[in-house]
Amino acid sequence: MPSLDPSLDTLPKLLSHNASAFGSRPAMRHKDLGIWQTWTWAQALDEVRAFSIGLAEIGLKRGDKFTIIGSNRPRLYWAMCAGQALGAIPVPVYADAVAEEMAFVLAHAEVTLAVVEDQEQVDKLIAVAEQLPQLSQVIYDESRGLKNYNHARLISFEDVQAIGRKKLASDADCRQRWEAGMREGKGKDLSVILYTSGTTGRSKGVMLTYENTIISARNANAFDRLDEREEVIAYLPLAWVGDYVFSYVQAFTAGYCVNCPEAQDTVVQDRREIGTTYAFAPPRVYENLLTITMVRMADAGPFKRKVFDFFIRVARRWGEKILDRERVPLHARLLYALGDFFVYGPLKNQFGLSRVRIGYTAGEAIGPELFRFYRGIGLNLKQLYGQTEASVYVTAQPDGQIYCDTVGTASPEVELKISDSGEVLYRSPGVFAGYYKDPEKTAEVLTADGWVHTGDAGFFDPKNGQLKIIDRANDVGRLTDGTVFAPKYLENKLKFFPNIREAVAVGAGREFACAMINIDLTAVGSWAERNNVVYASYQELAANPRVYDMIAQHIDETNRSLAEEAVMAGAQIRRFLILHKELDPDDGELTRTQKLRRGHIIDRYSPLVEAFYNGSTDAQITTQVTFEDGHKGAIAARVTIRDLKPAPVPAAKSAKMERAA
Amino acid sequence: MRAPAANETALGESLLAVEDVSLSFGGVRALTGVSFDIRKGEIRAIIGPNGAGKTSMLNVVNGFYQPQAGRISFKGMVRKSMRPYAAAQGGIARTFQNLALFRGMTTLDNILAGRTLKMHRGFFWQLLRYGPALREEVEHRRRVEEIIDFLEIAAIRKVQVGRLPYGLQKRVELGRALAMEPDLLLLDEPMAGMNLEEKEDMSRFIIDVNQQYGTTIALIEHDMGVVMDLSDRVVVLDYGRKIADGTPDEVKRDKDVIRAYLGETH
Amino acid sequence: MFYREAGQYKSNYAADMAVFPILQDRIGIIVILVIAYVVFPLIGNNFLLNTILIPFLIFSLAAIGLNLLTGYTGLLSLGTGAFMGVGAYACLKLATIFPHVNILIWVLVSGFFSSAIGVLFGLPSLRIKGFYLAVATLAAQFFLEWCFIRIPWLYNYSVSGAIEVPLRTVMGVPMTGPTATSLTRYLAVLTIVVVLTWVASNIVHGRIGRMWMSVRDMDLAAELIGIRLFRAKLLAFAVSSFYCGVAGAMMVFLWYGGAEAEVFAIDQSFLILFMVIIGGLGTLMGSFFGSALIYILPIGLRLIPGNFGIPIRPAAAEQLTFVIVGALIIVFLVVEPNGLARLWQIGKQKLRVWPFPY
Amino acid sequence: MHILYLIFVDPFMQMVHSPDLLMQTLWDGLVGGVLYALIALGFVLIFKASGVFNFAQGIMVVFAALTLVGLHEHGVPAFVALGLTVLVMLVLAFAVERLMLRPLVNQSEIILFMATFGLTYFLVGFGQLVFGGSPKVMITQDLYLPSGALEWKGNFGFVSFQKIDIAAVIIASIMVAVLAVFFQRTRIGRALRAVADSHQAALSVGISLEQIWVIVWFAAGVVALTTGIMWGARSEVSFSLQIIALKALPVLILGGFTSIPGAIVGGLIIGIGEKLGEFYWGPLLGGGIENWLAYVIALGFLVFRPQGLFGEKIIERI
Repeated sequence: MPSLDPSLDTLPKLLSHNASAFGSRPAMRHKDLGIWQTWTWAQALDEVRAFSIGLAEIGLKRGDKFTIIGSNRPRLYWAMCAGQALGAIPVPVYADAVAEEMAFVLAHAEVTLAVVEDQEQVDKLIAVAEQLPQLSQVIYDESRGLKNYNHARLISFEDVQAIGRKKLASDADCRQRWEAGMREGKGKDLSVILYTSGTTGRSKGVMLTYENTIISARNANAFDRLDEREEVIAYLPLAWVGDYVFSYVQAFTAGYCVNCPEAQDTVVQDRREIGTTYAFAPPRVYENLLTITMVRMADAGPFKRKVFDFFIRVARRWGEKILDRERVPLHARLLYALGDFFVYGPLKNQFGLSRVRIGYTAGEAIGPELFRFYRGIGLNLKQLYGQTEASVYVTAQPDGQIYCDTVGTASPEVELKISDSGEVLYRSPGVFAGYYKDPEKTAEVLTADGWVHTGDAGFFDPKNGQLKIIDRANDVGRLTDGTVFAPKYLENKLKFFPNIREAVAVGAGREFACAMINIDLTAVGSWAERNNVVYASYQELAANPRVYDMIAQHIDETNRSLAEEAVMAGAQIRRFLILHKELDPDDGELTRTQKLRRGHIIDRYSPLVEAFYNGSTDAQITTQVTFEDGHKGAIAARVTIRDLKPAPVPAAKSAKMERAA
Repeated sequence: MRAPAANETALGESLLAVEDVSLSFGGVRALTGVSFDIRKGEIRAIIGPNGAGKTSMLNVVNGFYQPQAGRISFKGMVRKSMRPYAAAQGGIARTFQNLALFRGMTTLDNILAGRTLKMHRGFFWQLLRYGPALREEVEHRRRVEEIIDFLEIAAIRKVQVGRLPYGLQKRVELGRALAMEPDLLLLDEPMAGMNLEEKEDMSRFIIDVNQQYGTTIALIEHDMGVVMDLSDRVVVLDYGRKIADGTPDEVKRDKDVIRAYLGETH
Repeated sequence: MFYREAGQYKSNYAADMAVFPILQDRIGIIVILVIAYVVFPLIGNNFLLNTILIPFLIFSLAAIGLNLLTGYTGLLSLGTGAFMGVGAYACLKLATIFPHVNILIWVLVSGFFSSAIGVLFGLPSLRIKGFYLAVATLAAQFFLEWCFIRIPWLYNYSVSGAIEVPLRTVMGVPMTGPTATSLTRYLAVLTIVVVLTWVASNIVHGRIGRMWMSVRDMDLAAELIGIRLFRAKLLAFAVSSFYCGVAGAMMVFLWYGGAEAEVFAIDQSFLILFMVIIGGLGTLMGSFFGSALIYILPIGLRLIPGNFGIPIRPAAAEQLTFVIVGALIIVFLVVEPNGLARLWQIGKQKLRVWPFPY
Repeated sequence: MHILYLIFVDPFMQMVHSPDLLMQTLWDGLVGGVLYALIALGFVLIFKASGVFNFAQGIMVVFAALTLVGLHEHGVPAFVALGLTVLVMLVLAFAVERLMLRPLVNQSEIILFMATFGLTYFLVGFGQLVFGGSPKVMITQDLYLPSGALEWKGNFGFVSFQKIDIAAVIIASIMVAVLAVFFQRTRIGRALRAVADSHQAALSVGISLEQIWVIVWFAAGVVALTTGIMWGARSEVSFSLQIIALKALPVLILGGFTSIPGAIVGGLIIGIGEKLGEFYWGPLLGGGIENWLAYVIALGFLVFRPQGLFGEKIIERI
C-alpha cells in the first residue's frame, strides 16, 4: 500500500497545512442567526486548537473514544478534529437515534466524553446515564434550556474553548506542546469508528485509519478534479461514512468549503442560497425534490403545466445525449436551449443545483427514470458504489460514461472481482482495519489477503465493462417457477412514482411476486386535497379505496415495463397492499440511512405476507411502534389486499427468448 | 426545575408596587383600591373573571391609563401615575390581549421596532443609511436575530406579520417586547386562543425568558393549569377589587377565589 | 424565470438588509438609470422630455413626498398642492434675493421652507387623526393658496400676479428661464429626483421608516415601545413637505417656467393623492407607477383621438379624460386596492418561483 | 397699537353703529350656513350608514342641479324634470352600491374615500359631457320658487331678505324635520341607526346592507338636489360650486361626522362666522379670507375638542 507524506497524513495536520495554504479562504459556513457565518481555514484552526487544548485540560487523552451527536454544525466537525489532534478517536452517532440505540453504541465503544448539539441530546444521554458509567463529560453547543441542569458533568463548548484559550495565554509553550502532540499522529493510526446500522442485525463499529480515508479522499478529488473552489452543503448524518468522508476528509484534502444548513427543513433553501458545486446524496433526496416538483406543478395553471410537460418530454428525448456531448440535430439543440431557459434552468435554480458540476447519487440504487430525469434537465448526475468498509469509494462513473443501470468502473487504486457465487469483492487502500471488538465478524468480511466481501450480487456489464449491482447477494431469490426475483429491482421501479414512498417486494421461494406499499404523504396528501378525499391520518389515507385504485394503476404500469424485460417478465407483481403505517427507523424497519431492512419487515408483517399467498382479500395486523418521545405502543389495522392482472409479455420478445433459451 | 427559581424570588426585593390604585371611566369603576407588588425575577400572575379589571391594571402599570387615585412605585421611584414613554424607558414591555402588532411590517421589522429606544444614530446618518447608522442597524439586527432564534421563528423572518397565523403572531409580539430588553414584561393573555401544542411552546418560552434573561414577568391568563405551574405568585382580581394574593396553592384554596370563579361560570 | 438566485448568499447583515438584495434587481436598476441618463437624452425630442419625462419625474417626487406622510406614517393630507407652492414661491424669492447662487441649490433649499410650514400645519396631528386631520390640512391648502394670491411680495409684485421665472445659469449653461433647453432641465430634474429617491429609500428602510410605519399600523403599541408619536408625526410632515416643496420648485422653475397660484390649488393635491393611492401606499416604487398612470395616461387619451383622426372638441376631450380617469380610479381600487406596486410585487414573485406556482 | 384697535375694537364699534349691516351679515351667514348644513347632512347620512367619507357629496349637489336644469333646457317640464332628476339620483345610488361599494366592501376607509374621489371626477366629466360646461341659471320660476326681496326698514336702518333665501331656510328646515322623523319613526330609519352601531344589528332588523347603502345614497342624493336648487337659485349652476361644497368639511369637523344636529349647528356657526369674519375683519387682510376662515375656525376648534361638538369622547382601548 502506498503511504502518505508524513507531514500530511492525519486530518489535524491537513488542517494546519490548509490554514497556511488557504489561510483566508472560507473553510466553513453556517447559516446561523439569519446569515452565513463564515470561518476561514486560519480561523477554523484557531477554533479547533482552542477546543482541543480545552479537551486536553478536562482530561481527554490519546486513545480515548469520544462521541459526537447532533446535526451538521461547524463546532461538531471541529470537535472531531480537535479530539483527533489529541490522538483520541471520534465515534459519531446518529442524532435521531433513540436513547437505547445510543447506549448500545457508546457502551460498546467505551466512550468517555460526548460532544452534543443541544438539550435534546443531553436529555437522551442523561436518560441512559447509568448504562454508561465510563462517560465522564458531556459538552454541549447550545446552552438553550440547560441553565438549570446539574453542571457537574456538563459543560458548554464555549467554556471548553475558554479553558483552552486561557491555557494558551497563560502557558507559553503549551501551543508547541499541542503542535508536537498533533504531529505524533501517524497515517496508520485509527482515526474514527463509524457504526454501520447494517441492513441486517445490530450495528458494527468500522475502524478506519487516517490513511484509509485520506487516500481514498485524495483519489476521489483527483478523479473528479475537485479543488478548494468547491462549495458543498453538509446535511447528511454526521455518523454516516458518506458525510464523514465527503464533508470532512475530502474537504480537508481538497481545501474546499463546507456549508452547514440552518435546519434540516431548510436544506433545499440553503443549498439554493449557496449554490453548491458538488453534490452527494442518496436517491431519496433526489426523489423528494422530484416529488415536490410534481406536486407543485400539479397545482400550476394549465398553460404552465403544458409548457412544463412539453419541455420535460424534450429533456427526456435529448437531454442526456446533449449532456454526454453526442451529436444531436440542430432543432433538438434549439428546443433544448429554449427548455433550458424556460424550465430546466429555473428548476435547477429552485433546487440550488444550477452550479452543480458533479452530482453523485449513492448509498442505494437509484430508479432509472429518476436518474434519467435529472440527467435530462442537464444535471451531471453520476452513480457511485461505496461502503463504509471501503471509506466509501469502490466504483464510480467517469464523466461521459454514465449508465443508469451501472455503478461505474473501479475507483482509483481499487481492485475489483466477482466471486464464483456472483458476489462483488474489492481491495483498496481504503479498506478498513476491522470491526471494533468483533474479530469474527471482521474475519467473515475481510479476507487475509485484504479482499472485502461486499455482500452485493453483481456483474460487469458486457456493453461497457462497468459494474452492475443486482441486489444484496442474499436477497436475490427465485420464484417457485425459477424466474429470478430481485426485490430491490422491483422496489426501485415502484418508488419512481411520486405517490409511492417505499415499496417492499416479497416473492423469494413463492409462486409469484407481491408488494407492500408506503404511500408518500406529501404527494398523495395533495392529490387527496385536489380530489377532496378527506382523511385524518396516514392510516386512514392509506386505507382509502381510491388511493388503492391509483396505486394499482402505478403497479400495472410497472408490470408493463417489467414485461418488456426478458429476465424480469416473469416476476410481475400480482398482489399488493398499502401498509397502515409508515416504515420508520425507530421501529428498525429502515436503517438510519433510510435503507429498507427487508428481512426484518417481512417477519414483522408475516401475517400480511401469508395473506398474500393464502388468497385472502384482507388481513388483520397489529404492530409495535415507537413514538417520537421514545415510548412504545401498538397499532392495529385491517389491511386490504388487491389483485392485479399481469401484463402480457410482448409476443416478439417471448419468441426471441425461446430462441435464446 | 422551577423550584429553585421560585425560592430565591420569594426573597427578591420588589421591582414594582401599586398602592390602592383606583381607576374609573366616566363613573364606571374599573379598579378600586388595588395594591400588590411584583418582585425582581419572579413570574407574577394576575387572574380573575372577565371584566375583573386585569387588563386595566396592566394599562395602568405601563401608563396607558392614568388612575384617579393611588401610587405606583417602580424601581424605587414613586409616581402618581406612569406615562407610556416613561414606562418604556424604565424598561416595562408589554404584549396585548388581542395582538397589537404592526401588521404592515415584516417579523424582522416588528422586532427591530422594539429596539427603537436603543437606537440613537442621528437623522443625518439615517439619510445616508451608511457608516454609523448602518453599523447600528447591523448591531441591533444581531440582537434581534438572537431573539428570533430563541423564539424559533427564523422561517418567518421576512414575512409580513399580517399574513401569519395567530399563534405565530403572538410569538412575534413577544419577540418585539423582548427586543426592548425589559426589566418587567407584561403579558396580557399570552396563550389566548391557542391550541395545546402552541400553549406548551409559549409556556416554555415564558419560562426560558424568565430564566435565561432573568426577566421579571407579570402575566394575565385564563388557563388555570398554565397559571398554576408557571407563576411564583398569583394576585386575584374580581370586579376591580383584589380578593386574594399568594402562591398558586394558597390562592387555589382561597374560598373567595373559588366563589368568584363559580360565580362566573353560571 | 429571469431570476437565478442560486449562489446569492449573504454572509453579513449589511448585505442582507440591502434595498435590492437580489442581483437581478440591481441589474434592472442600473439598466433603468442608463436608459434615463443616456438613451432618453439621445433619442429625446422636446415633446418626450418636456411634456412627458420632466413632469413625470416631478410628480413622482411629489408623490414620494406625500407617500412618506400618508403611505408610511398613515397621516392623510390634502394640502400637498399648497406645500408644493411654498417651495415654488420660496425658490422664487431666494433666486431673486441672491441671484448669483446656483439655482439648483435654491431649488433644494426651498424645500426646507415648506418643511417649516408643513410642521406648523402638522401640529394638530398631536390631537387629531384620520379624516379630521385631512380636513385640517385643507386649512393649510386654502390659507396658503390665499397667501399666494393676496401677498404680492411673494410673486415680486408682477402685474400678472404670476411667478415669472428669471433666467439663471449654472456654469454658464442656462438652467432656468426661457432660454434653458429641455435637455439641461431634464438632466437637472432627473438627478435631483434620483438622489432624493435614494435618500427617501434610506430613510424608510432605517430606524425612522420603522418608526413611521409603527405609528401607521398601531400607534398605541408604537407609543408603548417608546416611540414619541408627536415627534414621529412632525418629522413625517417635515420630510414629506420637503419633498413636495422641492417638487413644487422644480415644477415652476424647471418645467412651466412660470406659473400662477392656481397651479397649487386643491386639485393638484388631489391629483398627487391619486398617484399615491393608485401607485400603492407605502411603496416608493408605487409613487413612480402612480405618477406615470395618472399623469401620462390623460396625455395619451388626448392624443389618441387625434391620431385616429376622430374629430373631438378639446373641451370634450378634457371632460372625457375626467370621466375615464374617474372610472379608472374606481376600477383600480376594485382590482388591487394596494396599488400598482402590489401588482408588480405579485408579478415579480411569480417570476421568482417559476416554473412553480408557489 | 393701531392694529390692535383695528382688530379688537373697531369691528365691534361698527356693529353697534350700524346694526342693520350686522343683521344683514348675520342673515347672509345664516342662509349660507343652512346650505352648508344641508351638504354636511348628506355626508353624515352616508358616513353613519356605510362609514364612507363621501367626498363626492359636493359634486352630487352640482350634478343634481345640473341635471335638473339641463333636462329643462331640453324642453322637459320643470316638475317632470324634477321627478326625473330624483330618478337619476336613485339610479346613481344603485350604480354606486353595485359598482363601487359592493366590490370594495370591508376595504380600509381611505380606499373607499379614494373611490369617492374617483366618483367625483367621473361625475364632473360626465355632467359636463352631457349638459355642457357653461354655467347655467336655476329654473327658479318654473319651480314656483319666490324671487325678489323683502325689504325691512327699521329706525336703525335697512335690511333686505331675499325671498329665495327665506324659502331656502324653510325648505331646509322641512328637509331636516323629515329626515329626523324618518330616522326616529320608520323601520328603515331605525335600521340605518343600527348600522351605525353594528352591521349585525342592521341585519337583525331584516334589511340587507346593500339595500341600506342604496337608501342612504339616495337620501343623500335627494338632499343634494335640494341643496343644488337652493344654491343654484342664489348664484348659478356650475362646477365652481364644488369648492364651496368643500366648506361642508369644516362643518363636519365642528359637528362631528355622525351627528345630524351637529351638522346643522356646525353649518350655522361656519356660515355666520365666516361672513362676520369676512365683513368685519377681512378688510384688514385685504379680503377674501372667506375661503379659508372656515377651515381655520374648524382647526382651532379641533385642537380643543377633537371629537367635534356632539361626538362623544373616545376612550381608546387595547
